[in-house]
Amino acid sequence: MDFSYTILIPLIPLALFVILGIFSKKIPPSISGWIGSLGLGTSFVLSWYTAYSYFLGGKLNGVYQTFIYKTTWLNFTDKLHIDMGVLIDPISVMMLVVVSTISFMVHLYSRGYMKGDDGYTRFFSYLALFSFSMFGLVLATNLFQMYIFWELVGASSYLLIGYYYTKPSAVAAGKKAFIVTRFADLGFLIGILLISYYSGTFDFQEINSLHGSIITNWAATSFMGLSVITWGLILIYLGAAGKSAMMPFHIWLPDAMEGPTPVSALIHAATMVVAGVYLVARLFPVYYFVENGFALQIVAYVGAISSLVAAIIAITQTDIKRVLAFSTMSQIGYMMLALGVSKYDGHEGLGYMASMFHLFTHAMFKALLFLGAGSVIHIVHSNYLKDMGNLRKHMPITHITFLIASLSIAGFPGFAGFFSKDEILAAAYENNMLIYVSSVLVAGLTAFYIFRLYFGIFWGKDNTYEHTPHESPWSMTIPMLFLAFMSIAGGYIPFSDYISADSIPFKSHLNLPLAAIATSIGFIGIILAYVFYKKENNLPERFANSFGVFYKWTYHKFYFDEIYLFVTKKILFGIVGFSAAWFDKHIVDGTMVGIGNTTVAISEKIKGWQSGKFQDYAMSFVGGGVVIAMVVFYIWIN
Amino acid sequence: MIAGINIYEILTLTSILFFIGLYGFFTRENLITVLLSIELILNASALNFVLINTYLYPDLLQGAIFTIFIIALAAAETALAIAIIINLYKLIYSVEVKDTETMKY
Amino acid sequence: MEAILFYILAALIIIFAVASVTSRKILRAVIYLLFVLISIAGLYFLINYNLLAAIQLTVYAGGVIVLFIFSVLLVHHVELELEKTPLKRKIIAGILSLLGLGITLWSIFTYTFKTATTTYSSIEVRDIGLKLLSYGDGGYILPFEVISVLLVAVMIGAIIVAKGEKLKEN
Amino acid sequence: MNFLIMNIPLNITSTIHDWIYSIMPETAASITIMVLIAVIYLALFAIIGLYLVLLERKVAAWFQLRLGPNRVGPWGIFQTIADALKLVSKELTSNDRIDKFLYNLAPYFVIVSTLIGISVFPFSKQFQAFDINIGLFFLFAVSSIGVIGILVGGWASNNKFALIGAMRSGLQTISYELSVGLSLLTMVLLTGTLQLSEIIEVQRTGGWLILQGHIPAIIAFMIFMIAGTAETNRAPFDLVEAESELGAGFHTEYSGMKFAYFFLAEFINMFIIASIAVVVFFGGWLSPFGITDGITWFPEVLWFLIKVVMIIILMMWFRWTFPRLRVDQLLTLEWKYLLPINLANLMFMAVIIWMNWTI
Repeated sequence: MDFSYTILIPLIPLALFVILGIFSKKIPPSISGWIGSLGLGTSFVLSWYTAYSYFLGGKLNGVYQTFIYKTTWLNFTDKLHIDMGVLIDPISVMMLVVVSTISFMVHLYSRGYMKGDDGYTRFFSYLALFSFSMFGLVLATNLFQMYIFWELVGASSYLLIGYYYTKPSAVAAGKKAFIVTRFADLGFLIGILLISYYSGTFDFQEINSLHGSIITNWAATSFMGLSVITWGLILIYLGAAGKSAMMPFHIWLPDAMEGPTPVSALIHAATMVVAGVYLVARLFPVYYFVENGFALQIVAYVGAISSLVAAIIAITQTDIKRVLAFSTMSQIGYMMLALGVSKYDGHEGLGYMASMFHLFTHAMFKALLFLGAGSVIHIVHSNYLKDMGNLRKHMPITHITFLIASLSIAGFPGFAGFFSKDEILAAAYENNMLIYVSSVLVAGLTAFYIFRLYFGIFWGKDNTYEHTPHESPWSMTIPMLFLAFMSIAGGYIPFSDYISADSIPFKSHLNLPLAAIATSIGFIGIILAYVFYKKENNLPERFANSFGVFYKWTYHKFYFDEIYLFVTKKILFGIVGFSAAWFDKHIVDGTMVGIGNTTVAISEKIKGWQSGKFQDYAMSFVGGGVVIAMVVFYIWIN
Repeated sequence: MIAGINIYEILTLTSILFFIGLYGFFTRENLITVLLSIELILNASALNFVLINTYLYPDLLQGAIFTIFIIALAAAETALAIAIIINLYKLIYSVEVKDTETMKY
Repeated sequence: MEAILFYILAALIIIFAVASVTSRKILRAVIYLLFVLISIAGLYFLINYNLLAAIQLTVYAGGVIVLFIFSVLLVHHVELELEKTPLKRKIIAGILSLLGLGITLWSIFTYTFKTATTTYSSIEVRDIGLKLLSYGDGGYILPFEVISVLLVAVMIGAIIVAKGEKLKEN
Repeated sequence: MNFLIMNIPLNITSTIHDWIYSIMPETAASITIMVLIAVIYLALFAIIGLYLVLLERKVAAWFQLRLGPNRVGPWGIFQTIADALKLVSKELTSNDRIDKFLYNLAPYFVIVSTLIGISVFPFSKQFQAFDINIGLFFLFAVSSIGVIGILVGGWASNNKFALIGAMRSGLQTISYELSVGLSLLTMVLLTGTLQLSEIIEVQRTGGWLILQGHIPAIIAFMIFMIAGTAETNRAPFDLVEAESELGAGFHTEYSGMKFAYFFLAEFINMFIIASIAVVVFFGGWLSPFGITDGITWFPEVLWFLIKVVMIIILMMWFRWTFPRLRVDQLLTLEWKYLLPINLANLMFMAVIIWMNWTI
């Protein structure tokens, strides 16, 4: 089978970006929106066609084949060369579908959402750039290509977060996202260098196929009790954690909500933030086999903690986009922990499949949640829960789709989230009880906060609005309806037939007892939310007060930002920076100033020699010549 | 080749001429007279070319040709220098060296 | 006879050169220079470089000196005397020149020149002309052309520089 | 002693030459001969100068339909000698606050340059003091020194008219020297030599150069005459003196013999220009169509003088015919007309010689 045409999938958005970017002042908004949507529509169709043909015909002897089309891009030496190309295997095809679907939907949605905005065409060119970068990342054949697109994704994310560049908070958020992810990417880069140095290749396939024999050799070189390769994997995971907003690096994600809501849906919910998950999945064999999966355990625990913490924080936030952002973080934590608890062969690799499955369904319902939130914000002109309420009658479609998405994320039976979450919980249960418990807890919390949101927006108190709320235009609701459909139907896709850690399909089945536990926990959450937020009452406050300090901590997101500020401002800038500045000022500058002062002092003494008379200069010249001649002759004689 | 005169005497003459020109270049206070000194220097070197050619390589013409070039260059240099001096005189009504010291520290 | 002529010419050259660099009347300095130049032309005649002598007379006596005299006529009055050079300056310049002269003469006299034995009677204009225009080995067509271009450039430059102010007015 | 024998061949009469060498040692003999030649040329210089003045006055009178000097001697032939005696006996006055040295030096520049000038002409085959191999160029070089005398004299006089006259003279001489040089160069293309005697030899076989070179030679001759007239500061180019404007120009402040030097030098210059014209264009001492070639006793110098006088009369004719030019007209004529024409003519001549179109 030939999949070389998939190169078109990233190239179409690139062309769009170039065209829209160069002619952003010339192309009228009405046309640029259509151009963007049309281009992404093409990518969308191509991606689905690729998925269709690959998953139906890509098997050979029951194993999904990997198709690679690449060319040498930079050829330094025979061994050191950087390739560019496309890699087609189950997860990349799955990601293609996710990215193109969400991107296409967001394009359609943006045509309505961004209407009348000044930088309409610019917005679409940025979106195109992001799509290009994301496709490139997904299709990357080697670590370096992935790194390039990884950074491109970061750059376009920066551009889109800071899209409203006249707003100081947006600019700050853009910078924050960029700096934090950049910092994490440093780890990624060092990890790449370590891995590539020891394996001698950038290529994913080669790295993954080395796992049997060479890994033991790698393990020989150790540092602080861990082999170098484990360090490399941990460092790579650092990058993944940065992009995917895992625990220490998650602080940028809530702030990134300053960007336009479609952007949040596309980048900060469905695609870019799962790049970390995708990266770990891409290197899964290495993670799994090196030192009995030590790095993978770190992935699991970090994922579990992140998911729990994020879920707790999400309960107390009042900005609906921030709630969704923490929810995203929590769900990505889910995927991470699923990867972390996964094993490799056959049914043992359930976690891997579950992670990918959840990635897929989460992309659909989380994008839908964001689009719904966007739709609401579009009408209400506010991000805050207190400004909303009782909107279900005014916006029936938004209401219904939001409800579907909420049910899906809460794991209500029959919806997509139910199936994928069940697989994760099953995987966790089979491998790590601690993580399993935490995951179940998160499932309940998820149901609670998402329905808090749902009831807060569509039920609750009857707010007065500036103008009567109305349903969003069709350009916005159609993508939402499509995603609502996917949020239900996505769960019925037999994922284990398509994706597994070792590319060999296996049969998975619903684990009923576990599903029952999770579902009942979810129900509890929903009911609690119903009690608290269905009607306006003082229950939440009393409840909050009873938690006291804990509530306050949660409300302030466990003071993560403040800790960061303390570390950077007080320790880095205050102590390290101060002494460095002192050194710079007194030693380095002092030397330079001293040289300068000496020069000035000397020149004050000798400036009279520059009399402005050319004859004086000529005299000095001849005098010098005479002296040199004398010296030369003296040496010559002796 | 001059009968009875060896090359050392001639080179002595040209050296003296050269350094007289140099002395004038150092000490004259007027731009025109400075130029005169430069002419002396140039002539000393031109004479050197010719005389060395005559004494050492009488069958060659290089010295004569280079002297022609030197004379042409001297003429060009003088023409330009005098144009500048006259323009300077138009501007500041002086051709003294001390009045041209504006580039002093 | 020729030696006597040479000594006479050498004496003239040195005397008038000294006079030229020390005279405090500007036009006298120019005329002394003219005498130096004519004496040098005499030296050229003495060694049978007639063409060079004529060039020396034409270009220097007829061109350069006339230019000098012109500039003197334009910028200087007959009654003015040149400013005196400070004695300190004279002494320093004198010492420098004498030192330089000493070193030059010392290096000349310590070197043994291989004086040619054959003599070349007289250079012909034709030879020099052919040499200047030949582009083969030992030809000087390129420097000749370069000098021509230089002279044209200087001519234009001198006109522009000397005209300066007037051009701006127009 | 090669130097003297080679470069100053004593061709006046070989007998005198041999006789002097026979009675004296070599060095003394050559010095004696040099002095002798100098004396002869000085005498020649005086006679030519004086009689050209007379000729001028006669021609002027003739042009103006009057008699001219006719009292001293028959037809007034001793008039100028009397004038010279008067000038010699006159007091030499000068201004206050002048540069004495330069003031006194100036006339000698003019005199010496003209004197050197006439020394290179071959008046006849035998009668030539200094047959230098770069004859024409040498003449050109020497004649350019004369202007220095005029400039220096004008400046040293401490007189504004003299200064202006001197400046004008400088302008004029430098400018027209170009045309003189270029027109002669045009002819040198034809002769292939600069030596005056050889130039005449060339004409012996091929006819006078003005005929050999036909059109360009005629153009060159015309330019040469115009420029030559200007070189000698004669009317219509006598801006240097311009009596009606500047008194007497650069020699306003000169009196007595010094004035006479300038005055004589002007006429000798005219003679030199005429002589150059004769040598370069009209075959020097060669007889027209070789009519006296067979006659051995015929003094060829006569032909030379006849031709020179003809040309001098032509120049005098100019003087009494054309009005004086303004100084800008003078420069325009030179730089905008004569010089380009001259350059084109030089090219033309080169083409003619290249294509071998000469007669």
